[in-house]
Amino acid sequence: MSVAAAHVTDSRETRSGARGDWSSLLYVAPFLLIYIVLVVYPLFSGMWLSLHKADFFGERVFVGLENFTRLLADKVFLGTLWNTFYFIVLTVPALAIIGLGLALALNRTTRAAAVLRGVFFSSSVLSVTIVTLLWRVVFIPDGGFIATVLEMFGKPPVAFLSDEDLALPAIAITTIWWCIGLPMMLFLAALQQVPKELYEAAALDNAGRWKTLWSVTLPSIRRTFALVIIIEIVLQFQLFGQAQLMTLGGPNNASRPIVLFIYEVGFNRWDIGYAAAAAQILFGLILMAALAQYFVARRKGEA
Amino acid sequence: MKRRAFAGLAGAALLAGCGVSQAPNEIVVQRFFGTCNAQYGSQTDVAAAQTECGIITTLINKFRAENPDIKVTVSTVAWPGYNQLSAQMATGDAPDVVTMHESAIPDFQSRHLLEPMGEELRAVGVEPDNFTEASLKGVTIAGNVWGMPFDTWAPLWHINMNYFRQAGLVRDDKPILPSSPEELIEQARQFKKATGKPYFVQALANQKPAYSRNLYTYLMQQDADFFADPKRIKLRTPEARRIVEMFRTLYEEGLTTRDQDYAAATRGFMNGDGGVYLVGTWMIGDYEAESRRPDRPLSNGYTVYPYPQLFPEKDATFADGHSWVMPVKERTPQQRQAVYRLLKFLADNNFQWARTGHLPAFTSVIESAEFKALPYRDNIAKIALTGTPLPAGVERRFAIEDTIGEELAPAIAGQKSVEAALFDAEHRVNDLLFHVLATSGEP
Amino acid sequence: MAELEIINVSKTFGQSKVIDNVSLTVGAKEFVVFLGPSGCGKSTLLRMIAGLETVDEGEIRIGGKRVDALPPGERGVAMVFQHYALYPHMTVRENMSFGLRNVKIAPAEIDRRVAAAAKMLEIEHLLQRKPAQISGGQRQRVAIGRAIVKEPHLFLFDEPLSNLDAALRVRTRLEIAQLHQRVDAAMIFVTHDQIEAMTLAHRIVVMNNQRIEQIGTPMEVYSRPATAFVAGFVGTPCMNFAPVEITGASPFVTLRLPDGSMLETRVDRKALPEGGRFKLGVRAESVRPCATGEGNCSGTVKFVERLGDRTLVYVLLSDGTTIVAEDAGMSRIAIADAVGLRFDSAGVHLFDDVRGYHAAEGA
Amino acid sequence: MAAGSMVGRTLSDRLILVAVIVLGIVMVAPIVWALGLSLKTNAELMVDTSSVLHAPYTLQNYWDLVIGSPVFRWFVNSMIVSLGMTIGVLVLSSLAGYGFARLEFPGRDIIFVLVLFGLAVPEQAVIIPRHQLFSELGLHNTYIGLILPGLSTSFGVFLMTQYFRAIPREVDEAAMLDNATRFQVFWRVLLPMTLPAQATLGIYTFLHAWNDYWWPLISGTNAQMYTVTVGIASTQINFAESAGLGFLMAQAIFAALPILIVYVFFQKYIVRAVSGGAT
Repeated sequence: MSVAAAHVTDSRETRSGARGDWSSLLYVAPFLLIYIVLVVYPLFSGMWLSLHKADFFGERVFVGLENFTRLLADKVFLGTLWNTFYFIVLTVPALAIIGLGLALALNRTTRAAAVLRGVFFSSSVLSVTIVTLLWRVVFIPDGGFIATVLEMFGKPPVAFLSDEDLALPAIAITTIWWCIGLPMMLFLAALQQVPKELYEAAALDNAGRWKTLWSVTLPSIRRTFALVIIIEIVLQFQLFGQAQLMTLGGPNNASRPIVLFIYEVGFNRWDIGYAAAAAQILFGLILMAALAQYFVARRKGEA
Repeated sequence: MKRRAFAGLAGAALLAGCGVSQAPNEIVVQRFFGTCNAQYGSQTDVAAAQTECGIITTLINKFRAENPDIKVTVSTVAWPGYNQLSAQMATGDAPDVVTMHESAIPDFQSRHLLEPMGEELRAVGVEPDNFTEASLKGVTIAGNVWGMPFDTWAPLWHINMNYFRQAGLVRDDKPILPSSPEELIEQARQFKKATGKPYFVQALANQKPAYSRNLYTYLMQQDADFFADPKRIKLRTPEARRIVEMFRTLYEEGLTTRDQDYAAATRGFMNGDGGVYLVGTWMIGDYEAESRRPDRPLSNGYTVYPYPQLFPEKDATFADGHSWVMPVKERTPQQRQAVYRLLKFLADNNFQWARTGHLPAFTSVIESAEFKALPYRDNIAKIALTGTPLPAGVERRFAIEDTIGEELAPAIAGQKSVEAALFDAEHRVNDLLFHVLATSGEP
Repeated sequence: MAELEIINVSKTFGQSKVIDNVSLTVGAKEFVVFLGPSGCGKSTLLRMIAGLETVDEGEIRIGGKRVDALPPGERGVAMVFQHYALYPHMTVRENMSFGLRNVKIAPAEIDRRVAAAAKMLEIEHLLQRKPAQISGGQRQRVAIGRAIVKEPHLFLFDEPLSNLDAALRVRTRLEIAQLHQRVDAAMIFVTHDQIEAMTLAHRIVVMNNQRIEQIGTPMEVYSRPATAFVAGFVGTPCMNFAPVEITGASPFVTLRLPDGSMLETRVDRKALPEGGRFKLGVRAESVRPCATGEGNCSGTVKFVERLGDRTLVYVLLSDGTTIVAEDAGMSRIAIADAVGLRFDSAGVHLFDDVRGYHAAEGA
Repeated sequence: MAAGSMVGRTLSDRLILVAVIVLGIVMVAPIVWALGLSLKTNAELMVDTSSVLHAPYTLQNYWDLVIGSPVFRWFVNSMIVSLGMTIGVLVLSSLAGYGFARLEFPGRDIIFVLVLFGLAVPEQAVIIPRHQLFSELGLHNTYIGLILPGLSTSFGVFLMTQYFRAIPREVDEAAMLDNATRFQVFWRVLLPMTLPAQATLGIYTFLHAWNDYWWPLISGTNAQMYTVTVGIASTQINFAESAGLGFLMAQAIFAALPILIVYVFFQKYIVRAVSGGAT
């Protein structure tokens, strides 16, 4: 698609050191090929599909925007939008802040710190099947871990997973527990990059611990902070397994994220046109979030 | 890095060729019921095996041993495995024979994804006339048999007789069971007063189907034709309201355990959390074993019954069954024959499977002395007659069960009005069914 | 023989011209400094020589061979970058030998050259270290070493001293001068620091606004600035400027300073274009404080800057013009003193007030 | 904090340590619980899971695992898929990141923005068409089929492009003056400088692949192709994880252990690589 265009570059650039020629495209071509085949094509195919009443096994009827009007009137779907958003608010800041806190506390060379780093990373390698199984054992009011602790203090058990107000926070806690390793590691790495001279300078200036943190450490790891936020938003937008395995989206739709909705509609109900339409809305939302993030980041970058 | 990339590429090239192809005498059996190779991986002594997993594993091992000319590949899937199966069918990579709930058959059958099996079953000596009534209903659509039934299962009342005795609810060594909603609540109160325990143990957390099955059973007992039109459910009825309100009262008064999930309830009943556990046939074996252990809440005090008839109109229990179906697929004559040999073998060993607690799918087995000799089977054998699935034309039953359960749960827990819950459930189910693409009749 | 010839070279980025018809010749073993404020095009010109920027018009020849279409590596030049541009993952030795290995020079020869360069730069003990493990000054040496080992005929330096602290800058400056003595090559050095330019260059190329303002030896540039820009850019303190009126008849002109005082010069009236407007340029060293009434004009001392060997006196004339004069190191002049100013007519320059070119000087 | 090490141990230092240790205990409790469960017989757990707290313990579940569990096979599959995906993502993202950051080709900036749009495409939006496409290409139940979708993510390209852009152009120019070809500039000079980004991206991709559930579930449907996640899900008996709980946990521990060990032993190098402080 860009061969002709590449030729233009060629004439301009051969004189320069950049030596641009058609081979420039070779660097991006492998990824672009996979991207087009596995993302762009399916995306448009999915958009087309969303305009159909379609069955998992092939039959399709064009219905225009009906799926979308149906979605906007679907209480369950609207609930999932809110749930997804709420979940991100619950998890992403917590992951970033706890991850940073742990990194700050464990950024030392002692043996204890090394062991603790391993501890905080260990949950990341468990598969979602196991994580949810463990946390159900923790949350279940009947002989569960938390209930047992509460009982020791003479308090009644709390039914986290079957309480509308607590189900999603419970999933959020599970998720934070599960995912804390990556942000912590990214922050640890960023902290190692902060030049020692900065701390020495701060120490000479008699800056206190908090002052140092605020005016030396945090500004130095700004970029990592942004990276962690982006990674986590993208990841947590796609909450699926934890909700499916811990609460099935209940009670009363209180913990069903949009991805679980898509999954259920597509694979349990085989209403793939409807599922595709919901997926397009999810795409639109993430896109808006990403663009907003991009513009905010750019403005800050320019300042 | 260079070396790494190269190794990656070489590896990738190797792996691409690593697709799985099937030998002409190989059949792929796909099933749920879990994996237990550690205990039963090499066992062929079916009679010694316990649990669903153990029995099905040893059954297939035995079949392998007896039929060395057939290569049986077992593929275990996460329960219930239909998403995976749909994906496989969509890719034309279906297994040869699969476990399927009878309630799921209409979905696949209506899309022409299953083979009719009646004639060939008959040809190998598995006579559909020998299916129990519940089983026959479960696998028959439009006069054709679309699967070989393996069992009938239904939710049951598993009863802690020790508590019942304590509550004065035992007569002639049999539990006194209610015969109306009012009586049920009365007895539950009496039970709680005497034992301090809730009457019911229920898995109400994370468990959508249980709610729906309770509703189905008691609607059927009232003879309410809630699926008169298989494309429309009717739930805004006094019958439905009566049932939900009954469960809501039980919940409100603490006459049931509240926040247990399936695992907790299963354990809870064993540990004496309450009097009656509403769960399926598959737990009979475990609880029966438990009742023979000394000094346990269930010691010498366990029995099991079908759902008691709370309404005079009809004796009915919602039931479903496991069956074996054959996805539409090109098979060598050898493979086809192998599948039916396996099905015949499974049918012949239906008694062994019935030891799990499920009811046999064959009249001859249910009437056999060896089945009757199994504990409690007398109590529940009538389910083979009274067990009722949803009407044959109803599709997407798993999704419907989930939707109803999702709406009933908050109604029973008092977070939503009964009226609103039934309205939403009805609306959502009908919306779901309305959007199921009409399929074009018979293949 | 000319090592480098730049012939009528121009370059544009989008709408704006960044190099405007520049021509320049650099001789073999010559040390030329491009001097100018930032944005004047000096770095762009250097990068065009290196091959890092394209040439839109004109020619560049190195050693007689036209190179403006060749990739950077084939031009036989070596460059030292402002931020050194060392390869952080390679050791010092690897940094220095990377370019040589790329052109398949025999390993023994590479070792010899690296050893020689390391010895010359006194970085032998650093060869196994990585750039992150050595100091800024050491990195600078490595960057120079990386250029030396290529044994080029033309070295290009792009503001290489700007990242060093003052003391190190002076030392390195000297070392670069010594290096030039030792290697058989021409050097082009880009800077905005006129002291670097004055101390290092055989010839200085002063650039402003994408063009060359003047090419000359340091003393030529200092004492005969071709334009008011050059005069103002070179030398500390900055040359005094004041608009003047030409009065007086031939043969020599008399200037009326803004405060009305008169200054006789030995500028030939005929040497000046008719009807032009001019400004006076005079360096502080050509203006001496004296008693009031004795000099050409007088004013009040606003500020005194004592430099030890001399003293700079900032004098405010009655019209508000400030003139900086130079007095002896032990000057007793104090702020608010009234002083007279005596101009050394040999040091007086006249510049075209509009276009800035040098019109005449007093000598 | 690094500052802490200079000032020496203060009271607040110790308080922080205590807080972290408490948090660490909270963190590790469920894992210890899982370990405990894996050391109990299934029958015992069926009655009461709190029996974990006391003896007897047994290695039976692990022994069962060795003799009769396909968990080894799943582990190998997961390894192949995760490593394949990680290597693939690193290679593709590095090439594309370099291309977008450094090379001139027409439409480059627009194409880059279009690739960034991919960050917003959730897997769910494309999974059904993708599944159909893979059916037509016959890629289901192959390692390639499990790996490929992971290679299409824009995140790596985004990360690498940003990283390449942050490297001063002077370095490229110095290399060009050193007679390096463009590929050499990429391969020998710039790529090694991106090691921190490579490490970050590699770990992220590996964990993501290791924990992926949905795609392997519907693409690797053959039991021979199960990954750990799908495999463990498949062993659960009829919505009853109550039976076989101990064995399930043993499988989970077994599957997680190798990666955990790798992390614990190499964490110094991993963190150093991610931070760019490589020696």
